[in-house]
Amino acid sequence: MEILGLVYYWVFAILLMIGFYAVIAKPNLIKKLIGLSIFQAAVFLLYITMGKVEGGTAPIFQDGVSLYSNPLPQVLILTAIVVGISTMALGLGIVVRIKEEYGSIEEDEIQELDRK
Amino acid sequence: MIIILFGVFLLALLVITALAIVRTDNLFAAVILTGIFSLLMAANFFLLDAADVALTEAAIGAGISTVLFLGALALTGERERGGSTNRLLALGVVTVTTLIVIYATFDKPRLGDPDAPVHQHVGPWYLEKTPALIDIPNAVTAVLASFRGYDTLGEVFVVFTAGIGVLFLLSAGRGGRTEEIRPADAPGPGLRHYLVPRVVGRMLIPFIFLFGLYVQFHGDYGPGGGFQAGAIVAAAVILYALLEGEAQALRALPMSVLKWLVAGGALLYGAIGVASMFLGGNFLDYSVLASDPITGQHIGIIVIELGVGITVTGVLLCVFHAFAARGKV
Amino acid sequence: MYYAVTIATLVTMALALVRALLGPSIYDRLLAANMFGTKTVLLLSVVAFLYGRPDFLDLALVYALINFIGVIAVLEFIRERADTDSAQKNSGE
Amino acid sequence: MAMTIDILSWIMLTAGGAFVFIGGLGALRMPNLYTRMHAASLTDTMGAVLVIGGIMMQAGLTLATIKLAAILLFLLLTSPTASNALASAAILSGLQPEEGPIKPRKNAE
Repeated sequence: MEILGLVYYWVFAILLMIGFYAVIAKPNLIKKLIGLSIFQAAVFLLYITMGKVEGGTAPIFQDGVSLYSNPLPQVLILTAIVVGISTMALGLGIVVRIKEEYGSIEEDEIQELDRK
Repeated sequence: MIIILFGVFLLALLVITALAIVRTDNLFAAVILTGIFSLLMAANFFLLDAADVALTEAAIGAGISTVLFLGALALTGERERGGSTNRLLALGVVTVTTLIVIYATFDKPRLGDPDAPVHQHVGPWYLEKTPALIDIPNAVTAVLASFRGYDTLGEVFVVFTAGIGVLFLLSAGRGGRTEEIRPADAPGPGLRHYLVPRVVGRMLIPFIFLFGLYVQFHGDYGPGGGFQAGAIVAAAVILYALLEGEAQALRALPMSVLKWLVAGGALLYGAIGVASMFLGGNFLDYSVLASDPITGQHIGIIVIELGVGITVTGVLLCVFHAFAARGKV
Repeated sequence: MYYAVTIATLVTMALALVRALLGPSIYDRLLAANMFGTKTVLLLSVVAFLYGRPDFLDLALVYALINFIGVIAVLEFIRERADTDSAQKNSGE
Repeated sequence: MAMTIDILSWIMLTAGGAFVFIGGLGALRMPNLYTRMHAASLTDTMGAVLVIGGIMMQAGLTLATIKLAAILLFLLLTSPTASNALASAAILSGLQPEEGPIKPRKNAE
């Protein structure tokens, strides 16, 4: 039980770094954005994990239930998901414009073109 | 206990999916795997008692994010050249950081520990005061719309700004959006020739709308609220656009209307804040909106959730149409 | 009994994920993703009852209603691409 | 009476779980896309009907049952539609179904 309670945090760390790897090592800009969304999802997972209370239930009041999980992390993440998709759309928009200007969405090719 | 084991199993699938997303060099495949990732994420949120968050992830992840990514892929090409730059260095950095973060987690409170610092501060206060001050069953909505109304206002303006940003980026250059010219005998836009999706889709669109409205206005009592409802309604319109072609969808909901929706929702939210100031309260303090403070809170929450829903719908649809129109020019 | 169904669903999810990883074509992955959606609906319904909070069925309802939009979007994407390809071929002749 | 309903719903749940599992197995083991789709969609619908039917019996006549019925209805509508769209997309992109007997795979039993 001791260790099981930590697995969620480990998965958070691993997901965070998988996303980070995509951002720093993959030259494709869309792949970088997908990596960023994995990174973001890892943070969401961390927050929601922290809000959980053993034996509690979702913070929507019901007769006969007295223990609820913490609503605050859920509020933060709920809005962050929608903000996340909007900013992702903005990022994709920028990538589309880069493709139109440079004809490529591979980072190193773009840098090559810039040097000329 | 056994639920935690289920959760751990889902987490293992989550990690495998994430690895596969990063490893594949076909972006199309990566987008489809992202859909699976989102489903797993929603299931995990649900197991962790976050019904509202899971609903949001469901509304966004099932459909809209796939549609947006595919819209971008249509414009940029789906093949990745593959390979990684500085692979060894990146792997090294990532491994070391993972180990450091995992080492740090040993000091964290265990999952579900009721004595964790998070549960000592405002969280319990919100749970305790919600019945007395706001009197709606969904504490998440109460915190979102009333206790932390400023935060949500900020988030709505971020969504608004992102929407405006996409419109700026994608409607500029190349002569902006032009009416699409097609020869009369060309296959019509959308999926008109695919009868099964078209018939069933058209049949389901009203139900999706209805369900969106239910989520919007039932948000005080169950999981739901403006963010989720906005995404669901946007999904319904996007489905219509996919089935009948963007031109038809734009005839039903023109771009000018969508732009008004984007601004109008955010304005409605702000206007409630200003109105409560004029009535003698603080900004976004809804208690003064009616003679009874609790009724005032209810009115305020319903109106600002509506504002949120309108803005989210408008932004998601604007973004969708911006990507779709860019491909046709 | 709910636990048995949950375990069956979870195992099937794992099988579908294996199919999604193996591919080989895009459509196999898409098929797996679609199966995954149905399995998630079942999982969420069963877990809502396991938790004794059946009002959370809304979540399963969302997936049941809008999960197929992703597949429709892929069909539209492929159709659009096929159209452009044939148009290019025609103009090339 | 309550006992009968309980037993019936357990049978349905177990059978549903089995169908879901078989569908997953079929999707994994079948030799090509169209046969996989057959395995996945056919048992998907059957599994869904049985599992949700079983839960409905447990829930009794409440709002939850109505929601479950709606979920079932929409699943039965959308799941075949998705399969149809998927097959259309696959054919459109040139992935033709193989004709004639399926060639046994080398590693098949």
